[in-house]
Parts: sequence; C-alpha cells; structure tokens
Amino acid sequence: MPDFGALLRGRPRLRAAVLSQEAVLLLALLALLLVVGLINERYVAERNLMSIALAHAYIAVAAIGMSMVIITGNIDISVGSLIGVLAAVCGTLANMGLPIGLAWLLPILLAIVISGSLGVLVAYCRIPSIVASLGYLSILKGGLIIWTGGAWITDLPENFGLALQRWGGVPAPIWAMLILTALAAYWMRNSRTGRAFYAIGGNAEAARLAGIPTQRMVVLVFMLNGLFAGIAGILFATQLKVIQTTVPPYLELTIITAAVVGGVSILGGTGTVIGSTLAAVLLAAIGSALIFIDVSPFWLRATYGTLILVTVLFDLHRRRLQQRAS
Amino acid sequence: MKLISGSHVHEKILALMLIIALTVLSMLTDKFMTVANILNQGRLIAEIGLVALPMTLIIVTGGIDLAVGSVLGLCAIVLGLAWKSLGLPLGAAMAVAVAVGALAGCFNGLLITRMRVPPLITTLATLALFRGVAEGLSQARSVRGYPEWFFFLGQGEIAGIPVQVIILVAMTVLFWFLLAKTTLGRSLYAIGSNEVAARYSGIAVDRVKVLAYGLSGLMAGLAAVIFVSRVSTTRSDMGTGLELDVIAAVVLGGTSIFGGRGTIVGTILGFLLIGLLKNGLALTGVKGDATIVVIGLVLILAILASNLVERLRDG
Amino acid sequence: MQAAPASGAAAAPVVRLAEVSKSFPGVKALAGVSLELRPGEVHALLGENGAGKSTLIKILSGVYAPDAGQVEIDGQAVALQGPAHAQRLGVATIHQELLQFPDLTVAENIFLGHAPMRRWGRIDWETSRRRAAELLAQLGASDISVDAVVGSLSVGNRQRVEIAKALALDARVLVMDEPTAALTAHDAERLFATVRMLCGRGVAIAYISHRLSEIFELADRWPTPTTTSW
Amino acid sequence: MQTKRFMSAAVAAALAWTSMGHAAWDGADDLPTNPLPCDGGGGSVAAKPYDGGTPSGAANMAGKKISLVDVPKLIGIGYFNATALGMQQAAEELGNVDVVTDGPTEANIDDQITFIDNFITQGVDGILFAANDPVAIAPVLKKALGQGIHVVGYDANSQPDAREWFVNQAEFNGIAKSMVDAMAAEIGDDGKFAIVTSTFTTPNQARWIAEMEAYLAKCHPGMEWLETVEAQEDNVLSFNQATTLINKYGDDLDGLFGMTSVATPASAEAVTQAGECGDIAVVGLATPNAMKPYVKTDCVRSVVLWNPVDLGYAAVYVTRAVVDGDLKPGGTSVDAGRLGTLQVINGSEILLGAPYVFDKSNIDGFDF
Repeated sequence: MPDFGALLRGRPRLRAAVLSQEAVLLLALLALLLVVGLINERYVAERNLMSIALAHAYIAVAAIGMSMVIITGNIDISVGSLIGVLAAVCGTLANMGLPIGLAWLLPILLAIVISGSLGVLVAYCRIPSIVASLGYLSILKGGLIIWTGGAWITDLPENFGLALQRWGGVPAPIWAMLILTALAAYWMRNSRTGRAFYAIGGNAEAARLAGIPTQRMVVLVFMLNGLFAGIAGILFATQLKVIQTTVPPYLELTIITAAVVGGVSILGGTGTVIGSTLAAVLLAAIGSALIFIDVSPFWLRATYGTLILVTVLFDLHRRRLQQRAS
Repeated sequence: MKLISGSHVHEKILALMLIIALTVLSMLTDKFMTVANILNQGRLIAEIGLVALPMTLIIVTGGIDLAVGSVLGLCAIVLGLAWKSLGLPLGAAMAVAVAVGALAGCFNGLLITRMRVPPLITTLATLALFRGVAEGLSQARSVRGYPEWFFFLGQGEIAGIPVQVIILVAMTVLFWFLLAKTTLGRSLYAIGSNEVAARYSGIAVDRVKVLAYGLSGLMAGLAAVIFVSRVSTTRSDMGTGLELDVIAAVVLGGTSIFGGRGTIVGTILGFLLIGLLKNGLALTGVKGDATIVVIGLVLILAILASNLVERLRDG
Repeated sequence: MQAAPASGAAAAPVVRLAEVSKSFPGVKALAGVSLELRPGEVHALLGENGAGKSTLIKILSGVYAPDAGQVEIDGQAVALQGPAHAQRLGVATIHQELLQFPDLTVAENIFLGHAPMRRWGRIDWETSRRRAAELLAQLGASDISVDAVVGSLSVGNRQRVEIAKALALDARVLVMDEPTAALTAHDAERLFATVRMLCGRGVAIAYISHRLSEIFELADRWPTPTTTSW
Repeated sequence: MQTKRFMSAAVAAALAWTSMGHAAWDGADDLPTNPLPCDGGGGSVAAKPYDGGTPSGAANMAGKKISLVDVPKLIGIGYFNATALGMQQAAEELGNVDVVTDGPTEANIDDQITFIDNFITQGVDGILFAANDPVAIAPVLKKALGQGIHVVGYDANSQPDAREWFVNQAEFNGIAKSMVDAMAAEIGDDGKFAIVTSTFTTPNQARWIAEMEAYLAKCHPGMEWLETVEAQEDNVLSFNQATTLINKYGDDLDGLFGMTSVATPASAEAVTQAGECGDIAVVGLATPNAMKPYVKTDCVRSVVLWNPVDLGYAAVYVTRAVVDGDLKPGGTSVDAGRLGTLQVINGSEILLGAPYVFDKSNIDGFDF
C-alpha cells in the first residue's frame, strides 16, 4: 500500500478529502458502474442509472435524518414503521378530498410530532433511544394494521403522484435527494446546531458543560428525523398508483445500513449526510448489479451482506489510516 | 416504600407488572391461568427465551447481537442438509448445527474484537450475511421427513412438561449462575461499565466478548434444533425477526443497553411478561395487531416507571 | 505559609465562595467552604479523592447550585444557571477527564458553542481557524495544527487546546482539576510555564491537585485546613 | 494484515457465488409435476379415497350456532382481506356461524402456529387456515383435530392428514396452464419472459412456477425463461425488481409474470413507467381493483385469478357442511350457497373452479 501518510502529511484538507468515506464510496460506486458496465452495458444506460437513483431516493432522504440521529449517538429503529404509517395517512387524506398540497404536508407535520415525542422520551425520560424506538416500532406497526386493516389505498387523485413528476427530465425524488442532501450537509457543517449534534455524539457530558442544551438538541434532532422521514414517506407513497398499507419489510434496517455504510459512526460524533446518500445509492446499485451479473438469486442476500461487511471493514481501515496520518 | 428501597428496583417493578397482568387476564378468561395453557405457551416461546439468555450477557457487556434470527435460520438449514444431503446421522447433524451456530457467533465476536467493528454494525451486516448463506445453501428447499424420535425435543414431554421448557429452565439456571456467581459474570459487568478499566485490571476483554457472542450463536443453534423439531420442517426463513422479540425481552428485563447492568432474572421476567401478555390478550379475544401495540406500550412504560422510581429514590 | 501574590497588592477577589454547603442523599459533600480567587493568583486546592473537590469544582463551574452559602462574582452574589452562564461570567473550567470532542478539529473544539458567525447563522470557519491559531500561538503552541482532529493529539497537547478554549472565552477565572494527572514530566513543566504566564496576564487560577510538590511550586494561596472540610 | 486477508477472502467468495449463475427453478419440494394437455380439456386424475383427518370426539353441533376462526398466512394484504370478506358474507347468509379473522402481520410460520394454538386454548368450533408451510403447521392442526375442533384449509394446503378438507381455488397445473397460455397468446411461442415472485420458499408460488416450467416444456418449448427474482410481498420492491429486469434485458424481454397479487400490479406499473406498454406483456395473478388502471390503458390484457371472496365464502360453507354432517369422508360434492355445487377432487379437496381470466370487458364487474 503506498504511503498515504507521507503523501498527505502537512496537507490536512487534501488528506481529509482523500481519506473521507465519501471519496471511498464514490470510488466504489464508480468502480461498480465500470465493472458491471463492462459486463453488461445496459447497466450504465441512462435509464438504469436513473432507476438505481430513483429506487433508493426515499431511502437516502430518510437516511439524512437517521444520520443526524446517529451522529448524536442515538438511533431510531421505528422509522420504517413510521414511513408505512405516513404513506397510509397521506393516501387517506388525498382520498378524503383534501387539497393535494395539504395531503402531502400534513403527514410531514405528523411525522415531526411523532418523532419529536420519541425525542422527548429519549432526552427527558432517559429511555435509551433503541428501547424507546423499539416500543414505537410495535405501536406504529400494530396501530397501522388496526387502522387500515391492510386494505390498499387505490383510486388516488390524478395529481397525487408527486414522486412521478419530472423536472427537467429528472424525477422529483432524485431532485429531493440531491437538494436535501446538499442543504443538510451545508447546515450540518456550518450551523451551530449542526455542530452541536456532533458535539453531543462525541461527548454528551462535555457538550452539556460547554453550555449546549443537550436535551433540547436531542428532541430537535428527532424532530428533524421526523421531517426527513416525512418527506421520505411522501416520496414513498406517491411513486406508485396504489399504497400498500403495511410496513415495508426491513425498511428501517436498509435506512440504518445506508447511514452506517455512509460512514456515520454508530458510536456518534462522526459522519456526514453526503456519505449516507452515496451509500443509499451504492446499495441500490449493488442490488441492481447483482441481477445484471446473474448472481444466483439464492446467493443474492449473502453477497449483499458480504459487500456491506467489506465496506464497513474498509471504512474502519481507512479511519485507522487517517488517525495514523495525523 | 419497600419497592423503591434496596436493589433490583426494575425486577420488582416487572414482577409487580407481571402479577397485575396475570391477575387481570385470569379474571377476564378462565382459559388463561391453567397449567396446560402456561406449559403450552412455554413450548411455543421457549426458543425466544433460549436466545434471550446469552443476549443478556452480550447487552451487559454493552454490545448487541442483531444476527441471532439469521443464525437460527442458518443452523436449521445446516441441520437439515447435514442430515439429508451429507447423510450424517441425525444426532451428529444436530451437533454440527449447534457447532455452526457457535462458530457464527464467534465470527461476530472476532469481527467485534479483532477488527473493532462496533457490535451493532457487525451484526447488522451478518444479519444479511447469515440469512443469505442459509438461503444459498438451502436453494429454497425445505428438508422434511425427520424420524419420529427427533420430534421428542420439540413436541414431546417429560412428566407432562414440554421438553423444551425443561431445557429452558436448565439453561436459565446455568446462565443465572454464569452471570451472577462466576468470575466470568463479573468480567462481563466490568466490561460493560468500563471497558478500558476492565482491560487495565487484567480481564481478557476480547476473549470474554468472543465467548459471549459464541454462546449467543450456540444457543441460537440449540434453539434452531428445537424449532425444527417442533415444526417438523426446515426452512431458510426460520427465525426471521427473532432479534427484535429477544431484545425486547432483555431490555424489558432491565438490562441496560449501555452495558454494565442487567440480570437473568430480569430477562426471564421480561420474557414471561411479553409471552403471557400476548397469550392472555389473544385468549381474551384481543387481535394480534392490538397486542403488538400493547407490547410496545408496556416496553416504554416499564422503563419509564423504573427510571421514575430511581429518580425519586435519588432525590 | 503564604507566598506573595504575583501581581503586587491583593486585588479584589473575582470569585468568592462564602460558607458554601452541598449535600446529596446520605452524604454531606461540602460543609461551609469559603474561598477567594484573586486576579493573578494561583489558588491551590489540596485534597484527596472524594474529599469534595469535584463538588466544589461543579459549584464553581455552575453545574451544581449550593444548598447553602453564596457564590459571588465581582462582588455580586450570583445564582449560576449552568455551565454556559458561568462561562459568560468569565469562569472556565478544565476538567480532569478533558471534556473534549475527539472527532472534531482543534479550531472547532476551541470555539464550540461560541463560534464566530456569519450571516444566516453560518459558522465563520476562516475566522475560527485564524483566531484559534492566534490563541495557540499565545500559548506557545503553534506546533498544533488547528485542523487536526483532537482525538489524534497527545494528552499534553489536548490540554493546551483546552487552555486555548478558556482563553477564547476571555476567562478571568480558570479552574484546573488535576491538570498534571496524565502528563509526562516534560508536558507538566510546559503546563506550569503556561499557568505562570496566565497569572501574569491577571487570570485567577484555582489549581486542584493532590501533588504537594506542584502546589509548592505554583501556589500563591492555599486554604488552611480550618476553613475547609477536606 | 488481517483486514486485508479477510477482505480478499470475502471478495473471492462473492465472485465464486457470482460465477455460479442462475439455475432454473423447480419448486424445490420434490413433488412431481403434472402438466395439463396443451389443447385444453382437464387432465384426468384417478379418483382417490378420502385422505384427510378426522376430529376426535367433536361435539355434535349440527344446526347449532358455531364460532369459527380464520388464520390466513398474514393479515394486512388485499388478497386475504378479500377472503375474509367472503367469509363474513357466508356467515351472514347462514346466520348460524361467527367468523373472526386474525393472524400474523408477516407470513411467518412460527407466529401462525402460535395464533392457532391460542385459538385451540380459547376453544372454538372450527379453524380455517391458509398455511405458510404445509409441514410446519401440521402438528398444531393435528392438535386441534385431537381436541374435536373442525379444521378446513383454503388457499394454501397443509399435509392432508392434518386437516379435514381443503378448499382448492384452482389446481396448480390449471393456474400454470392459464398463465402460460395467456403469455404465449401475447408474446408468441418464441417469446422471452421473466418472473417476479414473492420468495422462493413460498409453497404455492413455488408449485405454480414448477408447474409452469413443466407445462412450458411440454406445450411451448420455444419460449425462453430468462430468470426469476424475489420481491417479498412488497409493492415498491416488486416495482424496483421489475424495473431492473426491464433495464437489464431491454428489447430481449417480451413478458413479465407476476406470481402474487402484489408483484403483478407493481410489474405493470414498472412497464408503464418505462414506457414499454405493448412491448412487454404482463400476465399474472392479481386482484381486479389493483389492476383496473393498467387493464383500462391496455397495458395489461389479462389477469388470472380465482375470486378470493368466493374462496373465503366457500370455506365457510364447507365447514358448515362438515359440522352439519352434510359433507363426510367419501363425499363427492358439497353445496356452497351462491356458488352452487362444488366437486370433491383428489381425495379431500374441494375445487372452487377453473381460474378466472379478467380482461377489459369484465373487470369492472368485480370489486375486491
């Protein structure tokens, strides 16, 4: 392995860029596109690239909020159930004849309230986030079935399909993913609140002593998680002509995986939302690639699991390199 | 008030909740509080209990194992294939399955200790990996046609008590002894409350952790054998979602997700509370989806109550 | 024995604790402690572990409010509302376990919670980095890169970052809890020099240690056993 | 270095799997396939003696009010909502039957067993089930029979001796023939197709696919089966998988089969969004309501399904007939209300009828 340390010593910004998880993910994504594209050029055709980005655009949006939560040292495993509930609420409101704009907006507000209440349990009632959100997972999932009985929501209004719209030839969910990632990344980098999230995750006690209102910040981060889950829920609900009112299997694990593979440390304190978005797209690209290169469908999940493990190991290796270099 | 003085506050609260739940449910239906029903429930949920025991150890060290359901699925497939495809005697195949479980657990443990991958991430990845290997090995085929004697483990009884309930009780005593009475147990608590300090005080932290994850895999393997024996067939999707049931039982039992605190007694109380609530509500005609909501509420309220009591006590 | 104050005649105390007490259920942590911190003086607090030092530090830094007695800053009785309040009034604390953010950069650690801002609530990174570099230079610590991640620094360097943080707050009172506990002899020497330099600039320092030799080397005042209960 | 060594091993393993390629699917339950003749007409099967079980010591409830429970594979999907609706209709017509539907939220063998076990303890007169696994569910069903509870299956069978009767919506080979013939009619005898299914371990889907393979080999040997992908019972995943297939094969793909009522509309949506309507045919099992938008735009020409409302309806009528003593082992037919008389086949199965093909002309007549 070339001596990156020597190459980069004394150039902290260059070092940070080259050794960032974002760079690694981008390289992995490009390498995947190149290799699989050589095997089957249809993989890199415009429409497949668009499908890949589209497939996980809502995952990426939800992963932005999840990354913020994980950066503060917490986690939310109820987000998949929440998205299922929001999709059902969104469809029901639209079919009640509400203006479409409201049908999109109200579920987002609801998500902020639900996630905010979870944040209150975590911050003020001192229930560990994994436990509280495990409880929320049950409540939301069971509640959804009690409410809808699992009946699909069909006959949605014509203009309901927000996720089906294209602006400048690019589907709306991809715009949402790009814009929200850019905004969130900038905000996390350059706002006091964003930096406070990192501080809380890095050292909660120190953050408190440094005068950061940690409890309020934790509630805020969960509300933001609700905001992004809400937007993801709307994108999820509006991409097909029917809404399946059950919780998508393992959705929360996919979202958490995107955040974690994106380089957000589960121990809190590090990671960026650009990484999680790249990871969400990479996961979709892997899923698509496995079909394109004819991996036996029986071995698909094992391959997928291995690739996640390899990415995570590589990330750790990179971090150690980074520590040594500085 | 006696409840809030002394130790094991959470266990006392749980025991109280359990008594209240039992009383209310047995008033609502006379089908609930019968020996036959309780033993039968034990048969149905024993696998969750078996896996919850080592999960307690792991969470006490401040770790977590999300892969248990997948390990169970993998072991079930290995059992079926070792017997049917490799032609091993069924007894040997059972041993192989449990051994594979232990190996899978150690694999997690090694990734966590040697590669220093955080447990949540390690087991999130192996959750997909082990399930995937199970699917790949099985080629989606079920293995069926086990001999009658094999069903003793999962469907038989000794003196009227389901076999797996006896196994669960024995394992509970074993794990209780391990955690509460041995140096290994003390090491687990020490690692959970301050890993660095534990290392400095001469505890072989890595070895203890690998052992805990290995035990988790081993028990998932044992649970797999019992599960296959109970349902007479092998499928690669066995144990899907088991991890959440198990973790719910353990954290409801008062084991701190941050490590350093928790008991086997608490875990068993949490496990019983969830299992009997589900059963009792079903017997009183509450539907499955409403039961899930109740379990979620109980989980949050129990932790809330014990936090509150502790805060009262600490002034 | 009492050494002469470094800055000539005894100035008015910046911080005064008067008969401060604090109890926890079953424990009386502090009983009637009085203490004066004057500009340019190093005030030694000596005591074994568990002697109530940490409670006293938490009262000084605004984490705990005393049950009885008074905290005065600049002669005014104040009820500290929390660590941020204490910092605003000029009292900075360097805790023994260096409460830092290992994943954030040096500059960011120095300015965390009070970073210079630009329009629309954006952090002014240029100014942060420049001022951080200036502060480190004042401490003779220009060898520390403002862009380094704090987690990658040595303990001695982390402590210098922590002192720079106090300077950034324009602290008039610096509470240092066992600052040499994890330092090499060389780093400790460098720390003493820094402490003397800060004294020269009129900062009041409360220096907590259980090493008598350090106390003798640095202290201008230390409380006599009759006024404290440890 | 350990990390490196581990990584190269992992990558090597991944590549090894990759090179294994994909094999055709055979149902994986080692049962023989029985393709129907190509030119229509039913395959004749030798009459079989009754091979179901018998409840021991069941109370004589003939003509009296009975309470039944229905435990489908999972609750919360349109298909089982429809069967539950049919059961309520039958209960209302009969007037002396109560039916409650409850089951797991995921198609999980373990949870389903627990549900049934709890119902046995609760004490009911009869259990209706759709099995997630034919073998795994058998012990608990036998337990029910042993306690004098009547047990009737529908949609997905168990081992025959673990229940009394099974209401079969359509025989596996009949479904296979309808699906393949419909596809052949659209894409021709040399067309290429792919399949979107739930999971490879779902017994019904696995059997259908196995029968389709046998029927293809026998009657449409020129058609090429490209591959099969899993998509759980998830709408969005089904859509994404179908889209990936469309992108992968481009013009080589002529048709998509949807094997579940979730996968078929999602595949149709994928074809629509890809702008391939008319170029890629979609044939599959689905409920009419979910398919109306696609049938009306001519993107989908035919949807194969029995009527799940009728299936649930028949299951309740059969159970009532068993309790009343109108349907006994050895019987050859049963009266099922508005459905008329249903035939007994295969020893202990009651056949609902041939699968129904919905198209533009009749789809508006159905609402489920």
